[in-house]
Amino acid sequence: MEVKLQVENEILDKIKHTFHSAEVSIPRKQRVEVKLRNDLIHPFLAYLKDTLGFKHLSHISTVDWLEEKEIELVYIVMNYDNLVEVIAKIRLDREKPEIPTLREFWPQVETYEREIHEMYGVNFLGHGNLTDFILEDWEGIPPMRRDFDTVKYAKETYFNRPGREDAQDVRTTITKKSGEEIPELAKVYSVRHLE
Amino acid sequence: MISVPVILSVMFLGGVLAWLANRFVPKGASWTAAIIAAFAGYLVFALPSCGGEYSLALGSITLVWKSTNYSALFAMLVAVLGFLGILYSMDFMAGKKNLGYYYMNFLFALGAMLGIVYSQDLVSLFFFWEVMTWSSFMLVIYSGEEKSHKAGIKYFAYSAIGAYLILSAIVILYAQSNSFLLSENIKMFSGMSLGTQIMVISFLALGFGVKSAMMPLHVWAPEAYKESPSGFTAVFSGALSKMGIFGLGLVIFKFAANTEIFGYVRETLAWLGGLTAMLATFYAVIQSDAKKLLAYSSIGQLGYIIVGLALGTPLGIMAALFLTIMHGAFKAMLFMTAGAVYMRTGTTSLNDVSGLITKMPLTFLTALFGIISVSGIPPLGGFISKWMLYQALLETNHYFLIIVIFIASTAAFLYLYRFIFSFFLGQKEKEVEHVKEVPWSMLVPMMFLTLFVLFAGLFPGVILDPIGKAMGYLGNFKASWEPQVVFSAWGEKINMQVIAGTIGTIFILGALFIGYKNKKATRVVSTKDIHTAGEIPTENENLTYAVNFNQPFERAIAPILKWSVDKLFNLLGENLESTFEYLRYVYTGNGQTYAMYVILMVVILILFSGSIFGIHL
Amino acid sequence: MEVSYDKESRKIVQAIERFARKHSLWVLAYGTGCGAIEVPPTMTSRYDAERFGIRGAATPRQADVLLITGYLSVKTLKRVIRTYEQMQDPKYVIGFGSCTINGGMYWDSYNTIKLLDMYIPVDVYINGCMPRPEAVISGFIELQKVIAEGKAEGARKYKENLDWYRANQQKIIHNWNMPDYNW
Amino acid sequence: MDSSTWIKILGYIITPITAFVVGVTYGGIVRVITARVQNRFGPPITQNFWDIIKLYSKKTAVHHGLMQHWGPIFAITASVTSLFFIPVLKDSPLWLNNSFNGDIIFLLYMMVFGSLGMALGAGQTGNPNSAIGVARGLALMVGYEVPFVLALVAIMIQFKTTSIAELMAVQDGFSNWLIFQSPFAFIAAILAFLGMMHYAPFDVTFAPAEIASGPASEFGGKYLALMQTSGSIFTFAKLVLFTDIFLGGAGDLVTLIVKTFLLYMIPVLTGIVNPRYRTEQAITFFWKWPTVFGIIAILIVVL
Repeated sequence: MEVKLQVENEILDKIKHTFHSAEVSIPRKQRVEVKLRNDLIHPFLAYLKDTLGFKHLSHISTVDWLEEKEIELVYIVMNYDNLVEVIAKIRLDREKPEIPTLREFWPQVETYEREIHEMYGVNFLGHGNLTDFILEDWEGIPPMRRDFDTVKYAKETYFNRPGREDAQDVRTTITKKSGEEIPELAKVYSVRHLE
Repeated sequence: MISVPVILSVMFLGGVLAWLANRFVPKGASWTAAIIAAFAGYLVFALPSCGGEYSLALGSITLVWKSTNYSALFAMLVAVLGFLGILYSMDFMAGKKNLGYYYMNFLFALGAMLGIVYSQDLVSLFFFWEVMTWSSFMLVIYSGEEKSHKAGIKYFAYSAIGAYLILSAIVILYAQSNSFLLSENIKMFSGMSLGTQIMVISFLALGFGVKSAMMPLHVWAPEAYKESPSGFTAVFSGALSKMGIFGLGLVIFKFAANTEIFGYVRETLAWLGGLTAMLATFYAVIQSDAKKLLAYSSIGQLGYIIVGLALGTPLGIMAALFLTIMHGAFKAMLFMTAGAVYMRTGTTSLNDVSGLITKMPLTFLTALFGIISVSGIPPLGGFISKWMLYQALLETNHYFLIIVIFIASTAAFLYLYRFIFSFFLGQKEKEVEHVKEVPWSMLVPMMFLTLFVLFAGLFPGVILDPIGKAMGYLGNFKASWEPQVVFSAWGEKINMQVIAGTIGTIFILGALFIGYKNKKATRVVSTKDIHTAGEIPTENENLTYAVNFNQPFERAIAPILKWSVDKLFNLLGENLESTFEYLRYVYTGNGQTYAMYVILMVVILILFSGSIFGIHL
Repeated sequence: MEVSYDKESRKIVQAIERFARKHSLWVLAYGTGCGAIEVPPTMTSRYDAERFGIRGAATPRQADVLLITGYLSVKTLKRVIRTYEQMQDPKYVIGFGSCTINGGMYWDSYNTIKLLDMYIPVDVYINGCMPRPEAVISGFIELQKVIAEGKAEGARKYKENLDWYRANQQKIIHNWNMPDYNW
Repeated sequence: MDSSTWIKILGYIITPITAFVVGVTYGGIVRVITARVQNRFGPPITQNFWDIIKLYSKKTAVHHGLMQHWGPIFAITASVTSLFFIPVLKDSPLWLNNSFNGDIIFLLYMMVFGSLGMALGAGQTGNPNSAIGVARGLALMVGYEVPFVLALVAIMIQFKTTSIAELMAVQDGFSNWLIFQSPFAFIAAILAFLGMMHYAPFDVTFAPAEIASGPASEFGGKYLALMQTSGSIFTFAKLVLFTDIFLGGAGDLVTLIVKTFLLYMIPVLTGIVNPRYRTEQAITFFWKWPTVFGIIAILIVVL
């Protein structure tokens, strides 16, 4: 096991050696997870790209930690030589999320950052083109934040066709009408889905 | 009694008068010039077509001026276009500096052109030829900008080469015939040795070819046309370049006709003309400046005329002379249109202006008739000349030349459509909101020429009458036509009455039953309201497809253009240009210096010829 | 221009016109949602909608039928309105799939409109998620019946109730920069 | 007025109507054939009539300016005029119309008149797709005119005439058809004809999926109907012209329809099974083999 993760461990060591404050772990093969201070994300990605050969930015993802009042940005970069992915996570203040843009590293990041700005309200400093992307003329809180009530918004904003009385919960209706039990498979699915 | 010197002195004295008028009366120059040109035009038309003879003996040289049927044709063209050009200039040039200089040179150029066509001796021909070059050069450099100086120098250098070739030919002729009279030389030409004949013909053909921008001597034309003021460009392209045609006609039918090499001369010139037509058309297709586009177009059309002349059949000459008149009309129309657009928008670049049709409807109409006429679509005048040219090519078995001409003629649609599309059609941009139609003094010449090309299409016979007489001067050519019917050598006929009647009837019926009826059920929407896949174009969004308009065709002809641009013209053109850089030390662009050279050359000529004459060569 | 249809003399002309309109439906497929994938099989060899005179049109100016294949977000709705207004009278709209009827599986989405007929007049709905090509063709035949009866007057309805439609549209499209509807 | 004048007037009325009916029916047949090749059932043969009637019956139509309004009328003028100068049937005063007052060279230019009208109309719309389509169409025209004119020149030199009626006269009898007398000219001309009809692989002008049907993209309702009408008449006119020149013309309508239909199938069947050329590829295609055939045709005549 130890032998198999040799590449990952090498990367881990290098990162630890350079960024002392980073929390680094190896969740599984070909993956290194790094938690960083906000201000280190730029030097860290520069280090990965220029020194360790992580040329490819796969994605920028965002998580809204409502309870902790933080927004997490997840940068996923990849190395084509050894196919290792490094997942760098930083946490921003939820009230005023701001981070400098990455456009000078990877030009294609413009699209990701525009989307994150629109959906989560993260402000990318120096981006220059944080205009309307998918939503046009959006007012109010960004829709992907967890305190945004999408059902309420949809009911208020759009016309709704009144449905049938019994169509509110399909599964109970089926049970009520036919007297059948909910199939095991459906239960399992719903349980897994809820968790 | 009207005679040629009267007309010439009216023009030249009028030029000086216009210059003086500009000094004392504001706007005096334009009105003086217009009146002078109108008066001279009247005199030209009043002059009997075979008469007005006047001769002047200067020592051993006798100068003879006379109007012939052939010269009357060109003189009428010059007079009409000259008057229209000056009329157009009145408002076009209003407010510009040095108007006296402009009108003086304009009238001098017109006078010199008339002098050329009326000259019956070689000395006055050469003298007026040089005056024409000099005054038109002055107008090319009129704007005084760096670019115009460059264009002017180029024009002058090529013209000088041409002039010296003509001069050499004159010297050779004089050495042989001991006379400067045109008729004497023509009479004695067939008796000269073959070497002399070849030399004289090629010198004269090249010399006149420069003025008519025959390839590969066309290099000066695009820039000179572009830089000269549009009022003069109309005359430059419409009439001044025809002086080369005038000369070529003399060379082919007066000098070469009685020699053994007649056939070779005609074949060479025909192919040169054909290639000129095709390559110039290809170059016109890739231009993005309206005046340069028209300049290349002009070169190409002159190529057709040369082909027609060189065919040497009655139909060919008729086609060439008809096209000479028509080209004078429609190219003047198009240059005037380009000038009108320039006046209102400040640019002649095809990429910058669009959607002027609603702002300048009459200018658009002129341009429309112009391009229909150039492309040879019936029922306008251009079609008849094209038809006669093809019939002449067929009857003389020029199978491959006809293909070359046809490619040129078809490819002409590409640049003509681009011209009208880029300026008048397409998106109406915000920048042209303030544009107005041009004033009446510019519209009158344009509308007059529009009506003229329509008239020429409907009644070609009326214009063919003077052309037939001119052909009589060139040789014993017989062709038949009726006012509305033109016949070919194979017995084919083209009946413009039926053609125009059919087109007109169907169009009027269509307009009444469909156009007018539909008009009630239809609405005009803005040019921004177009299919853009649901997207709404903003005010400033540029949706016009104008840049690299003819790219598909450019890609197809890229191999041809690459070969000819790189190998032939750049090599020839640039090398010649660099050679002519040295000529700049001689030709300073200063009129006085140049006038001195002219006098010097005449003196040398007299001395030279005298010495040859002295030892009885 | 409004043509009065109650004249006796126009009855034959009207019958011919309706027959021609019915048998010549040029479709502009606005492929927004998953329904776009159902249109190619409808048009090609397997189901061959051209049997009924149905064929594709390249631009809204040439089209008769606007086919909304799936959900419309606020952004696409704006384009659809624009496209609909560019079409020539008479024009028909087919709502395709559950999403256009009541939002379908996007009933709670923050960015998807639920009722298409509140924004543009819809002549025929085809339900299903997604409707198969057979259902699409059946929808077209339904539209042909509506046209034959002379009830497909969507363009007139839109023109007469333009204020109401505009109010609905502007309720969700805040930045209204559309050109005026001149029909 | 004597009877010959009435026959002439009747001819002026009956010729465009026949051309319209035949042209539109051919369009319908082409759609059926295309469908059968693609393993479909296809629309009824009358489909194109319904399409045109529907387009005429559209209550509204928009245009973007004067030239778009008049462009289709230019086109229909050109197509009907061209038709009037082509002898439709041999030796029949009813169908000859004006054919003795013009010739092939006139027709070559008359055919461009309609294209120019359409191009001006398309340019007026301000739609970039239209302008792109026009630029492509004009470039393509320069391409196919070369072999076409070579073929015509070969024939004109051979028989020393440019009149269609005289060319028809020399093709008396099956073996004298020009398709047999000068086969190379026919090959060159028919290859050019492929481009002239704008079927694939030379359909780059009106490519619907690529540039939204090019010049026609802003034409709807009555304008599109006019365009289609003029297109149908023009198709018929071109077919009759080719039949007259190469297939000996026709003495009666049935022969004419058979001949034109067979001729029409050449571009149609080529079009169904071929993909699309880019413009410059199409031009270079026309300037290669068809041109060689045309030159061979001329050389055969000359030598």
